[in-house]
Amino acid sequence: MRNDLVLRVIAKLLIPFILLFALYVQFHGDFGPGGGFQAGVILAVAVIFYALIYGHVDARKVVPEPLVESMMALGVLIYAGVGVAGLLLGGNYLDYFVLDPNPVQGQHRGIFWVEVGVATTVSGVMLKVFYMFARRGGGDE
Amino acid sequence: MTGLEKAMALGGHFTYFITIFLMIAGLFIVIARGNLIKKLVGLGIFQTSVYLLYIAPAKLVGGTAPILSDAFTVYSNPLPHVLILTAIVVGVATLALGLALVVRIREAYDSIEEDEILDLDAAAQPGVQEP
Amino acid sequence: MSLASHLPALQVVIPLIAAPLTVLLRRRNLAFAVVLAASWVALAIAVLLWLQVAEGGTISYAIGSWPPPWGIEYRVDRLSAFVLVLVSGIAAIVLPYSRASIEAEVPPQQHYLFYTMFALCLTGLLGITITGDAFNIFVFLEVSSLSTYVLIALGRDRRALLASYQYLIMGTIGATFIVIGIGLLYLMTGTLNLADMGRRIAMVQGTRPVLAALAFLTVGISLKLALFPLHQWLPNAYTYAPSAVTAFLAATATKVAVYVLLRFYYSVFGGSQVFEQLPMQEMLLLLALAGMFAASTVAIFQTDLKRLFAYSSVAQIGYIMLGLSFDSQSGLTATIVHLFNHGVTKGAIFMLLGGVALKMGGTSLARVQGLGQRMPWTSLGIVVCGLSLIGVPGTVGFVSKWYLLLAAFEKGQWWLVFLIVASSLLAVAYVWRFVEAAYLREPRADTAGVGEAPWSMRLPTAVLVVATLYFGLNTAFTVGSASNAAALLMGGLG
Amino acid sequence: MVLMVVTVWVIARSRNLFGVVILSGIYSFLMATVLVAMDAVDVAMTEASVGAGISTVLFLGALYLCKGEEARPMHKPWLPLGVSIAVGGLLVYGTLGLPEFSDPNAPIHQHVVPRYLNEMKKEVDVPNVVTAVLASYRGYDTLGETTVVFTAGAGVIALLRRRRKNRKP
Repeated sequence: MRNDLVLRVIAKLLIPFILLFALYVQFHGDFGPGGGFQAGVILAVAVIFYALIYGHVDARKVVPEPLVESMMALGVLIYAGVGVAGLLLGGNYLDYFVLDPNPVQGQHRGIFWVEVGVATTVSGVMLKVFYMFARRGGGDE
Repeated sequence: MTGLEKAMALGGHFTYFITIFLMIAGLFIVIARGNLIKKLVGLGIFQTSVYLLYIAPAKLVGGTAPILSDAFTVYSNPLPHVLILTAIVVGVATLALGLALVVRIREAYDSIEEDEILDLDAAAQPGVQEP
Repeated sequence: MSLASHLPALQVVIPLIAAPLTVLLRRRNLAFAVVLAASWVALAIAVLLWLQVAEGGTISYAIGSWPPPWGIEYRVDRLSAFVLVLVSGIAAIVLPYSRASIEAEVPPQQHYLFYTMFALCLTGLLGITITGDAFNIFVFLEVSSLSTYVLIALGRDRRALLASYQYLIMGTIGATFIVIGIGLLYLMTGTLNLADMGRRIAMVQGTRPVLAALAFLTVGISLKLALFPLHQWLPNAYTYAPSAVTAFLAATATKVAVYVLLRFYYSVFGGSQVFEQLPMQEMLLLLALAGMFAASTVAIFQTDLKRLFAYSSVAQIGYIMLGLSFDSQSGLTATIVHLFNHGVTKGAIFMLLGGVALKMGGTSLARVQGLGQRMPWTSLGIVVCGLSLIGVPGTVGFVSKWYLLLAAFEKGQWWLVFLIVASSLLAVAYVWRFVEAAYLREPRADTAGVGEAPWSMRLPTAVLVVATLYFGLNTAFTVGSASNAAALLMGGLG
Repeated sequence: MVLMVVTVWVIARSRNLFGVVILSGIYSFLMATVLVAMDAVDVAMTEASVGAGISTVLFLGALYLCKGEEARPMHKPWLPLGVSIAVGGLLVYGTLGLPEFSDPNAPIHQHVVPRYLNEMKKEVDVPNVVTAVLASYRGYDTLGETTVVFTAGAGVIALLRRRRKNRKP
């Protein structure tokens, strides 16, 4: 399957769009359906797609495993960090009002970073889980 | 109002009964089947049926999805949606972990049938225990 | 806003932040240091919270500054503060112990992940205890459950995998039942905040969905706390998990589940309501007694010590539920005291057994023959804890049994007094099995030259064993807290 | 919804695990459709991507590592059937007392939620109420949820990382 030229070309064309779509879902979540979790899943799917076409060994060169593992942890830290920022700025834990002089703006900022955290962890975990399963299969799928 | 909405409104508790059927089926698969993967499929169905239990009552006929806009005044209840989003995520996390366990079990026992594995353990008593 | 006012949030957030840090650091020594620091800080916070609550009463903390019931509330009252101290205390003691123990039982690459999971499990348990929001309980329940499954599966024996899988299935069914129960309650009251729910439920008390919710929650939580007929996952899980994990879980996980049950019964449904509308009292009483006798009897016939004491745990949960079934202040006091006391005793026993497994190469009764000569201190420790399980005066077990008996006297149920004493005799029987093997048999040749476990394991264990005796003699902290908490619950206050 | 019932029925009967997994993917899609009809667009989107996407990939991955046929059950499943039906019966009992479908006076529409719908515009000002509740009002739940995902990820690493020394068979 990996040597099929058509598939490779189509994948090359599609993957940027999937990535773009993920970003759209991420940042448009305030207005329409979507948000960090869905975006994270789509992001992971883009890479999984790549891995299915080019083999997960190649995929691991593009998105190396230590990076993925750090992403898992970083996402949670970003989220928890937003909460701590609220504490440091004099509010309660996860208080977004204090993140900006304008409380509503603070809410926006808080939600933005929180969603980034969720997307980071989710895509990291999904990818990592996929890699783990693929690797267990031994060699290439 | 779509046809489905009408059907649901007519049925009154109809959605609940569908939910309950799905739940019974899911739970049955989990308890009755010995195959470890099949059990997880059943567990998924069991959990999914609960989503309906939350989401169905949140619907208001004539309401729209809870995305504020000037064009609408009636919205369906967003809170259950939030809860179920969380529940779905938790569900898939459990599934990933369960499957990882199944893979490991398969490597250790060369089987994913619960009965076979229990037999293997019974046969291997007490020798394996002490390294 | 001073730091002190944010303690409720920090209680959970500090171990929560420690977990991803360990994954970033990846070095097991660093991971160990981070989680150790987090668990000690958590203990300090728990003690401070306990002091705050003892002085100023219930603390409510609005996360995100959203007032409840719109936002999620953290609520620390006398009961939750007490359980927080237990959970974080056990964590702070087991963690230093785990280092040497998992060295022998878990493959080295997995070590930092062990600490990650430990931190997450602690986060989950603390989160369940402190939260005042029904759905938040479920979320943190899953944090602790998922990490528990992994911790169990890290055990060396391949049966650990199956034990973990079975626990995963049972645990998830239990959690889903809890979600159904919470869902029904939410549909009837329109709120998720426990205190608010407790107030609004009065309007719909006795309706069918509320009763069904009660049933679903009871069954779901009973699965988690391994109440007698739903305990099947427990013996395997405890037997094959790494020793440090068994010690931590035995002392905390089921106890937190009991706490959740108490919370729902008394803070939401309003105590006596639970017992008036359904034959709950009879049911719990029956199950508790069945558990006490059946599990103790099964324990007598086990050939492996870890398994033996795992069944003993199921029996002890019977005592805890027995206290609950009285639905009286002294009954509840007994339940809450035993929660703590049994946690301490069982934690100590499984830590001691971890040392035995490390040195003697196993915990089967055949292996530990002559333990009294090979590891005299460890052996003595197990005997002391065994006495506590029986309920000999001077140990914590006696204190719990005493209050349980008082509660039975109060109700005038003499036959129960008799049954409690009789079930203690069964405990004598299974503890005797150990004594016989350890002191009356000659040691096996292949265990020659075996000595005590390393200091890093012995010291934390000793702390718990001493606690078993100390709290047996000085009951000011335990009984005081427990009776206050029971009074609070019976008062119907959240 | 009737289609869902049929799908589940076939899943329960079928012994070919591959078919079961594909069917459960279809089931998720059906579920997502129903959810859209109930205005839960966010949930539907998640269910579609998770249930039909990620879960199926995971199942297939696991199946690839295991064998695809289920053994014939050894004993008659009367006890599980009884338990499941008892649970279902309890739920029927419970749901019969619930407010009617789409009743605007039901407690869930009267309590707590009005603030999300009416005040949110000046408090948070994000058009998608689900996002607002998810990330702000009940942001702590979402932190917990992220932690759950993280737990699962780290757990899978712990379980599936290759060891140098293989565990005893």
